[in-house]
Amino acid sequence: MSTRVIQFREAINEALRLEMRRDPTVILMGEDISGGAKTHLEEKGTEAWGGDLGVTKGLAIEFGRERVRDTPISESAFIGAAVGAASTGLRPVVELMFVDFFGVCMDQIFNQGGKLRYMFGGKAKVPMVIRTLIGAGFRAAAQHSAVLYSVFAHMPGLKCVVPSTPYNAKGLLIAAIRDDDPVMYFEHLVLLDTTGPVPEGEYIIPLGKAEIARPGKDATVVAIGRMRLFAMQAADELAKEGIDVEVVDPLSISPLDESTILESVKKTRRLVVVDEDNPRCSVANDIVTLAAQQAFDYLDAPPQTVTAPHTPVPFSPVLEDAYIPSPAKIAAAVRAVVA
Amino acid sequence: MSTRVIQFREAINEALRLEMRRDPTVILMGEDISGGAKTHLEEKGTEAWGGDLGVTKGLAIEFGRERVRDTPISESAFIGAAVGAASTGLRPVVELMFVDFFGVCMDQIFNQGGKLRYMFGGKAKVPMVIRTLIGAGFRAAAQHSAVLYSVFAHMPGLKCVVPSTPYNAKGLLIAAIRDDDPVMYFEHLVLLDTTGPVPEGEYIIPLGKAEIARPGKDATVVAIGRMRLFAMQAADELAKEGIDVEVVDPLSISPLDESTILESVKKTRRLVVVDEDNPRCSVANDIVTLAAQQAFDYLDAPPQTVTAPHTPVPFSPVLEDAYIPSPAKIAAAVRAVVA
Amino acid sequence: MAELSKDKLRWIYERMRLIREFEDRTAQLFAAGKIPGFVHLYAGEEAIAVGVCALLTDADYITSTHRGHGHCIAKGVDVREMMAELYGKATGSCKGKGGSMHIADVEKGMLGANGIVGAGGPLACGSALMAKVKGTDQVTVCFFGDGAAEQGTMHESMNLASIWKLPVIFVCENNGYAQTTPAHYHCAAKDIADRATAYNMPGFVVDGTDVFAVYEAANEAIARARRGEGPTLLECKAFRYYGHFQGDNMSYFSEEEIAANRARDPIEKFKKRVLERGLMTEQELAEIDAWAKKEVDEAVKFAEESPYPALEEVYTDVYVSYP
Amino acid sequence: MAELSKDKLRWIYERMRLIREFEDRTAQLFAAGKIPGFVHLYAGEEAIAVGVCALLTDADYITSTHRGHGHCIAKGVDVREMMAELYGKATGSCKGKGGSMHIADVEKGMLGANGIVGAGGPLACGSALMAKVKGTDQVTVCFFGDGAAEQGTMHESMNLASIWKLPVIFVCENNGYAQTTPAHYHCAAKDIADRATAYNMPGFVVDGTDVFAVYEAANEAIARARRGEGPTLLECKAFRYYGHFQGDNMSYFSEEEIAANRARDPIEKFKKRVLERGLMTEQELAEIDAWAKKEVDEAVKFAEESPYPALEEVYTDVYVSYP
Ligand SMILES: Cc1ncc(C[n+]2csc(CCOP(=O)(O)OP(=O)(O)O)c2C)c(N)n1
Ligand SMILES: Cc1ncc(C[n+]2csc(CCOP(=O)(O)OP(=O)(O)O)c2C)c(N)n1
Ligand SMILES: [Mg+2]
Ligand SMILES: [Mg+2]
Repeated sequence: MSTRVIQFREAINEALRLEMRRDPTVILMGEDISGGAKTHLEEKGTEAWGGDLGVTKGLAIEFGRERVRDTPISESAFIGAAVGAASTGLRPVVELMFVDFFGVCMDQIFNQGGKLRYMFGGKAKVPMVIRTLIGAGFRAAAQHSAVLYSVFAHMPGLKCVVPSTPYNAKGLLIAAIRDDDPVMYFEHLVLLDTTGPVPEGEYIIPLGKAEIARPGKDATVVAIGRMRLFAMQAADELAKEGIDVEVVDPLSISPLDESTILESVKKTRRLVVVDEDNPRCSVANDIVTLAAQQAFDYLDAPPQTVTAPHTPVPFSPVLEDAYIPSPAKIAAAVRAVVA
Repeated sequence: MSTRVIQFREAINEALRLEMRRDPTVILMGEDISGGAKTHLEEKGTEAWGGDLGVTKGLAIEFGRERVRDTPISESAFIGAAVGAASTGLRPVVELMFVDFFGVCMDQIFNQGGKLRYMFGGKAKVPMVIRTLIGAGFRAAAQHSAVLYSVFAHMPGLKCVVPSTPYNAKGLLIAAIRDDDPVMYFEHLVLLDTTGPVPEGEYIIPLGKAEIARPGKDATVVAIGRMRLFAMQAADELAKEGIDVEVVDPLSISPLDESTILESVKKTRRLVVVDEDNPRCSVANDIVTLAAQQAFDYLDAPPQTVTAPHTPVPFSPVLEDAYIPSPAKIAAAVRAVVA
Repeated sequence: MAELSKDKLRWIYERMRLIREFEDRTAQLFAAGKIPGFVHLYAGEEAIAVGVCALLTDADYITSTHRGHGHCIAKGVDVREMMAELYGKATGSCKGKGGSMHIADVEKGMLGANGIVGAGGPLACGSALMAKVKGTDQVTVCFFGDGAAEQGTMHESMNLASIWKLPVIFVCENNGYAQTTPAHYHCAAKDIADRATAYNMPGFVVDGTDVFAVYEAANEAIARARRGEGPTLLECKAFRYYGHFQGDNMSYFSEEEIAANRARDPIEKFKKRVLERGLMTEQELAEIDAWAKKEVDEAVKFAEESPYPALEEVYTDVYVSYP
Repeated sequence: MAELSKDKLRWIYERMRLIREFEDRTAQLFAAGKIPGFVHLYAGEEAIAVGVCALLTDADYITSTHRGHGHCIAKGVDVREMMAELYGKATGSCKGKGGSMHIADVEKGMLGANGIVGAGGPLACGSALMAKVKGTDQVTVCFFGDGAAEQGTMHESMNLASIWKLPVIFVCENNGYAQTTPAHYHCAAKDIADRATAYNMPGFVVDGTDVFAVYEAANEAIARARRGEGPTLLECKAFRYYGHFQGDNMSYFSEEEIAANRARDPIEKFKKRVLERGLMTEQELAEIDAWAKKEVDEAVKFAEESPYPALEEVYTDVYVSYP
């Protein structure tokens, strides 16, 4: 497989395209994921946007609007339809445009999609993926910038994946589509423009496996999604000070790869968790708890967390920048644990 | 104020009644909170149920159906209406019949009610209360037994209260109604039938203050809602073994009274957290994290958590009983930390 | 009615009678403390589920509600497994994990009773979409209550089904109440069927106590769906004999109302009609009555003798795989 | 139209022109990188907000959408504070914390632009309920898009408002598209106004590019609401000049469509009418044009010269109190 440098959004697009070619039961639904339905564009065989951020561009053209469906603004209906379709033989991949909109359709996600198998005593499965945008940094304000994946990680029956590079975005999405359980796939708005090497063909990055993004010995920094990039910057900075940081990227937050995290913590004896989500009832605190419970005797310093504050996301650029965890804050937290 | 022994449900009813008498802007909305609207019952000036579990009984009779409103099954509409009414001059108390239904109306709760003040730069307030049932034990199965308060505690802008006795149920609800922020008030289905001494008149239990339910010196058990009762049973059991347990009931989970918990942990040097919610991204893990971060040097053993498993609530009585944390499991966890 | 074969008539009576028997027995067992939890009974509404499901095959789907026993039985779910499920036994339709509000049998096309009011609408769009994408002629029937009609999900689903011409039949079971709240209070529309206009689909009010009327209306709607012409809304007006759930004092029913309901019992109506027209005999009907009773006896016996699930079952079936 | 005083006509033209000027300038500032985030412009739809708000006082409420600038200006929100808000400055309507999608001014009865499609319906029921419970004659106008009409919240809100006879006027701004998706694709109904039947309320299709038509229809609806007779649904058909948000290539508009839209510009329509009838002069109109330009110039200057909020502002205004 030859490898090119492509954008994060292109990696996602490629994963969808390859899976749709491979498996005719894979269908897509979402608002304007093609765009221009029943306009002169459709007549001409073209489309408007291919998604608000161009992630699904061209898929309707290749696979047709029967399999790539623009929807009304009815998240409950089309996400619930994905649950119904998944439990009767399709593999829908649906787009919840922003995770901030989960409140209009959460019942279909957690009470139907996430519980159907259990309630039916195992006599059904719900192989579907919900792709959704997360994250601050776009000046999109309080209702278009949240992370919220901890709400989904809380829910039994759902799996949750947070890609951080074009490479893992593609491999994780292919894995998610082939998975027989409902998977939430969180795309960070700011990451969509990032680029990286991605092999051309199909490959899988298994759900529930963390990645050591940077090996090190002095402190473990567990960083999720976009925060991995900041953690790597902080690690470069700290290396100049002689602090050798190990960066662990969970990739999946449910299931969480506890053993990779624990192994790293036991080795470095110090833990910093970086999470852009709000701090209460968060994945960050799950990871601290994991270490406190299962690596208690190894910890040489209180584990630190670097997260968003317990506030909505402010609009003003200066405030939003102060809201988001930064490489500087991560570096400070690492200095505190190695002190 | 004279004190009588009354039911938990009666304590809630009394809080509502007193506040409605005191303040004409307090109104109630919910499905069948009176019942029998526009039937022969209304004609006769009576009502059907006063809530599915009789909690709001008689309030429509005393205050009229203008202030005590039965609603259609439209949780988004009437909870959102509470937000709109609260921000323009009323103090609505609304009932989300079961917390499990949050998925049909969460947007109005967290994106509107919880964020309006912040998004408006402080130029509005949203004084409202959402009462909702939580908890397993009623054989009500996977869509009527969840706890889920951690999802609400995650949300900036919301306050969350979990009463555990008739006494604190009344005082906390009065405080919640008078509070100028949106408050989630979680009523455990199984607690409604419990009884306890409750003073007749108005009194307040402040939000954000924990209570030492039982002082002790060997281990701290933080137990939320119904779990407090189980923790007290476990403590009695352990006392026979010579283990002196301190039981802390947070009462509010957002804001969380960190200092009371930390003080207790620093004193006993051992922590067990008991929480009926599912374990991922939970209040239980917040409390472990709090201790691990701020009482690190005091802890003599890894903090333990006793929670529901990462599964939906099963129906079968034998399975449901195995699902719910029990006094025996709590005692075992305490024995482990003091060992 | 001409088109109804003798076999179909027998089937209809069997199913209606089996539902009634099952529900009456469940009420007794609940009162006796044998069945725990929330139980919502379908007695009085038999003509709706049976009249509609008489036109479906196992390959067709239905979505259901909290009041799902009747839908299950009409769709052919095994009553022994159903009763075992109500008891929370390992032999239940859902291994005892679901209970009354979640009985399901995907193989039979029964996509689950549902504890969330209005949740079936989106699910129904989904199985219908599956059929459309795969190009089969399977249809999906979405049963929902009058109360459910006020949920946003039903609005979204009817709109979606209509614009995509999905093979869904929306069957509103208007039993007059959502819990204790009458439809004329909670619903602004004169008839719920009026809402069909909002989605540019056909909508009809049907006598939900007359299985022949239901059958006829559903026949049209299902044919339309199978032809790829999209959804239909049928509002079947009926009543329920029992309270909202077991334990309900039913104070909101007036005495006249109860009398009027009894006078339009769907089973009695059916009997009267087939006897008058000589389509079935008293004897045939009595045999079916006895059969239904025996079926339910056996179901109860099966449930009572079955074991509870092993405690490890708490942890299984959450995921297909969770490393 | 006879009833419109000279002052009211001036007010209407001022507001329409001010909206247009504000939006055109915002488009330029966005393109120049001065305004960040998601910005949705109202140009083309001025007649709707202005025609409706001409009938409201500060005591009446409106709920708005992501496309909220026009509603704000029509309801009297200060344009300097609005522009400062778009810049994220401390002097903004929301101290810079809200931005374009959350501009609000509760004192002026503006309950906030809203980033969630369809979220305004329930909120509007709430302020209307407040008025009903307090026994005032305040009304609430709920502006929502054609796309929002498919959200469950709008269904629930219209039903609730109808059964409780709440003083809400539901004003659907049908600009033909939800993002790139045309209403004739996403909406099953022939007209969104048809949905009024589903809630047993009056419903009308209105020319949303004709401020006089909007005013007239709103006048009726508001009077009805003030009389305690409940809600009305007005579907105002219009168009937008700009893309869905700034950055949209607008490829889905055909050239004919764009030309047709220009031909029904609400401001030109107004001018033509008042000039033809001699109600206002060219000179008067030109003066207002100049005034509007100056207002916006000043607003931009104010915004640019204002300071950013202090960083501590991240943490404030989450709660009234959080011990
Ligand atoms: C979203 C949601 N809200 C409320 C409930 C509680 N509840 C269960 S059944 C019911 C009444 C349903 O009425 P209807 O749809 O008419 O069905 P029926 O019980 O009459 O068959 C209510 C309010 C629920 N289960 N789900
Ligand atoms: C619940 C929700 N879903 C989707 C979106 C994304 N979104 C923002 S505006 C919009 C289109 C709205 O269309 P319409 O209601 O017609 O308003 P218009 O933009 O035409 O004024 C969409 C899909 C959102 N903000 N909220
Ligand atoms: Mg009903
Ligand atoms: Mg539009």
